[in-house]
Amino acid sequence: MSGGLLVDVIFWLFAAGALVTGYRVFRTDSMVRAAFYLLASFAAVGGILVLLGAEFVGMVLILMMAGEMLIMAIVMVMYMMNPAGLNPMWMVHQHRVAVAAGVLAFAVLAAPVLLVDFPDRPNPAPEEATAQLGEELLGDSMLVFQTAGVGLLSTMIGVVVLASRRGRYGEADEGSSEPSLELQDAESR
Amino acid sequence: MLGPMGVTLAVFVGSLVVVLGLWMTGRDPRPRSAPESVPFIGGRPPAVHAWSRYHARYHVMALVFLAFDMEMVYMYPWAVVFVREGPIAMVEMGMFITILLLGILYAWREQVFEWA
Amino acid sequence: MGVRDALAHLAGGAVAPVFAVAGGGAREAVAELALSPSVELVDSPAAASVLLVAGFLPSDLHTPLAALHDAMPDPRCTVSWPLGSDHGSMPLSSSRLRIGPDDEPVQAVTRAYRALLSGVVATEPPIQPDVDPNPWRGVGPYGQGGRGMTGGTPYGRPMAELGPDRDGLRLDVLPLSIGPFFPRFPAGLILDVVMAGDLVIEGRVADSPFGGGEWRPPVGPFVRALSEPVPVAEIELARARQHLRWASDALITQGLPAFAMRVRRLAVTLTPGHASSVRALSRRLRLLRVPQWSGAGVGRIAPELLTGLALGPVSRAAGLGEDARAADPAYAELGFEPIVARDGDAAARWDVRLAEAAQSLELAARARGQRTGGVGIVEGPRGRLGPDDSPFQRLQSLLPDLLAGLEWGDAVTALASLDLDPEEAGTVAARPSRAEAA
Amino acid sequence: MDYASPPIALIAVGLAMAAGVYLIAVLDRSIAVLVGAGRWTWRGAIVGPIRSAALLLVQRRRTTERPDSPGWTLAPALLTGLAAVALAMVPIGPDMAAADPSTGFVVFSAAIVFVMIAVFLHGWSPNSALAMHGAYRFGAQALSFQIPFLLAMLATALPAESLSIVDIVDAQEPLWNVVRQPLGLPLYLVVGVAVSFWGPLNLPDASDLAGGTSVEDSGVARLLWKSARAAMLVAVAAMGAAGFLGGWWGPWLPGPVWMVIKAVALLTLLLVAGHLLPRVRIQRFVVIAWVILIPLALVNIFVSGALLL
Repeated sequence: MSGGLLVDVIFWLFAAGALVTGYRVFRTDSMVRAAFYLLASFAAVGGILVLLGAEFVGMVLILMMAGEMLIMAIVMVMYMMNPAGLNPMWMVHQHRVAVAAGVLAFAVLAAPVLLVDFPDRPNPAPEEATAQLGEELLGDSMLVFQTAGVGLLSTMIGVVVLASRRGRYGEADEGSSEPSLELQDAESR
Repeated sequence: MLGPMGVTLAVFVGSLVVVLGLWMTGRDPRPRSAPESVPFIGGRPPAVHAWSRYHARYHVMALVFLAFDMEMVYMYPWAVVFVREGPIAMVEMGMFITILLLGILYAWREQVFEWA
Repeated sequence: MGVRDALAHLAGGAVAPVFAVAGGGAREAVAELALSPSVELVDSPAAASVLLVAGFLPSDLHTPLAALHDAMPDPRCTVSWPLGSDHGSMPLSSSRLRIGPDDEPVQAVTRAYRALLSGVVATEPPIQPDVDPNPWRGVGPYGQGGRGMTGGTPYGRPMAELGPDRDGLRLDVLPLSIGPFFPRFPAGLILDVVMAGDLVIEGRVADSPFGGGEWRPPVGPFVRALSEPVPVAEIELARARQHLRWASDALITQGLPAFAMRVRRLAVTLTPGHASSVRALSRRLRLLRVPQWSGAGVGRIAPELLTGLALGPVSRAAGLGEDARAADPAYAELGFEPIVARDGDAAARWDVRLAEAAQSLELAARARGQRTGGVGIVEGPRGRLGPDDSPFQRLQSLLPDLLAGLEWGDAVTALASLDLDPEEAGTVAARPSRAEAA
Repeated sequence: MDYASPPIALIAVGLAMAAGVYLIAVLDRSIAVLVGAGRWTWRGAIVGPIRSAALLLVQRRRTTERPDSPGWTLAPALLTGLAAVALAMVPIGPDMAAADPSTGFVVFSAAIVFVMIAVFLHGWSPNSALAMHGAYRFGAQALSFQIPFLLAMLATALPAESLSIVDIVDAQEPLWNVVRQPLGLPLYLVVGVAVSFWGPLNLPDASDLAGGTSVEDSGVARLLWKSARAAMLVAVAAMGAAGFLGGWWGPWLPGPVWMVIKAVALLTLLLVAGHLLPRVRIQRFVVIAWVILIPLALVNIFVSGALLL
């Protein structure tokens, strides 16, 4: 991708956008906002992938993330105590340890990027990236492609078995009782 | 100078900014009183906030969608090289698609697509 | 500001967005307003500039009416259209824009709208006092009115509560009282539902506010037939017109406002000779899948629940041949046969009502002066009208188990297919006693 | 040079969207008058939309007790942006396209898939029960139509051997896709109506929810939401014309004129269907989309693929 300065500016905008929206995900009380901040963060990463020349992968990342983040928003609103953040939420456990771990992980990941001098041999941008991906799928990694299909099938069946209550053999939780939350019940049994 | 993707980004950001500018024209001096901002469900005030743990009746279908959506990632490159690769591409994608359609058939029989 | 005035002047000529409240006796007159190209009946007060208050409104609907008026954006004005009932005690009766008995309604509404936009009439301030319904500021750690995760009344309203559900998830249950002026229901119909997601867990229609006896609806041919013989031609024409009016409202509920206008125009200019065009209309609706797509299998009521309730088209759609006209010798001469369907769902009710409209027109065409028996029992368009109760009250008892388990769209379709009319409670309670029947 | 410079592209797409939205407003009112057996008046159909827009610009924007105001502001802007990106992908002539990246089809698909985020945000933000029902209903509708829509469009990429829209239209020079893949266009139109939630598949803003996600909108918010919806319908109709009706190919007339004629033809077809077909139940649509539309779209892909071998 030619363009020099403008490309750098856009890259830094995307990178800063990804970081800020990623940070906002954990600082906002509303679950829907958190999900859509995460979506903005993934879209920024998709933008960076497009800048790297992997147009297809970047756009497919953005495409896939839309559906998944909407489902995440719906499921988070369903299961979190404070769905819309009307009451301020404090969901942090041992946050000092967490902050230290976060900084440490960032340092470990960022160090090689800065210290190692990468060879400066930019190979030409692939003119038919998608076509090469297609040939790869149908050629050497055909096995990966088919096992991915079987993996997706098992995911679908597993999801239906776990999440759906009604089914061919009647209610899924027939004969099972919901575990009681109180501790003393457990000891008395 | 930035290529077609740059123009697409410019069009997206440009129209976003234009519409946000138009939205800002709707500013008004007078603050709204409490009765003027009651949500409308037919005239009576709502008893509770609408924001609640909304029971999306299609949550199992949504999860099946997550798995099935990955199939699109493989379909794009396949469609590009389909004519070049010839029948081998047809057979291979046929297997892949049949496997996934089995998942839909199973989900249909388990009434996943009806309201939970 | 020049731009704003120019826009206001330009907007003066636009189609007037009106949110119409069709009170007692005004339902047909208000619906016919929409036929004019310069008035548009909108779905929510947020889209309206003119609030049209027509007909009689019982006293306990005045507070929701004030809330409706305040929910409209500036510039807003209210036009009251008494249609014979005095609007004295109404909160909005102070507004100067009133449609008299001899004014042409469409002109009056568009004149009010144009005056509003040109600044001649000032936009009306909110009626209700500017006080928070539940005072909440300052409560809770950040003064947002709540305590803990989901406690208290954050920002003035409590949060919904958890509830068990048929698919094993304990999630929030939303109690909604879909108010007296929901655009898809007749004015005054209050639907109290408890919803989990968009599924109705419990639904109940509150008693009709028109039943207080403080109002007596205009006496139509059906109420007159309760006490005196009425020409069959007149009563059948009224029945056909009523069925077409219902079809027009139901089409708006199905998302076809333009087609509804065509049916409404036919209803306004209805003559006994239109039987064939009503049959053609019914065929075209069936061809466009109007009854089947939204009504097939929705709102099914079992025949055994309906026996003895004599709910007219609703009973006949479920397979019960009950029709008070069958016992009337005048109809026997004209070879009257009640039209019966089988499924008892919303689609069957569509077919029965449209078929009955066509049949009534044919009866009206064939009638040569026969008169109804006047025996105190009359087959109204919505079922047997008797001295003691109205179809609305008899139907109310069926609604809870009809609505339970329906998705919201199906619940609205089912209620629309039952043709509920809260004003009937006013008809029966205020039936003229024998002495003043003339 | 397969892209215009950003300012020209933005202006071109903006003008095309504005013209499309105005055309939809005029066509919709005219068809409503035709179907409703009313009297078509010059003032009503041609000048009416401009006057109604002026009213909405004068009207004050309403808010609710505790909305998510940034979300409420973002929703129409996001939907207009997505419609602009989708429209930018559609080539007017052989070398006249606002932007034609080599993966133009994937960019168009991403714009279409993001519509569910804009509509859910628009329904969730006012914190009003009817609007939220509309938002969740569109969640089910969007998750159901995404796969059939992408598969229905994917069949057009097979003969072109590329994901660039210009190549897709070029490949239709001998034979239009509507002839070569008969199942493609009807499938695309059914799901295109679902994508732009118009007419029979207008479930989020349905009349049984008293306007659904836009029940609390007034003033400039209502104007921007209605024009964003219309802009998305323009984009869907334009891409349908490019992908299935041979884009700029056509005898006698120059390319762009053919493109406009075909897009307006599809637009009129969608608008007439909007006024004749009743609303579909959401539960029926989910089942139909998964169990009938996806297999049909796959059959369409494999049959048209087999014919190419």
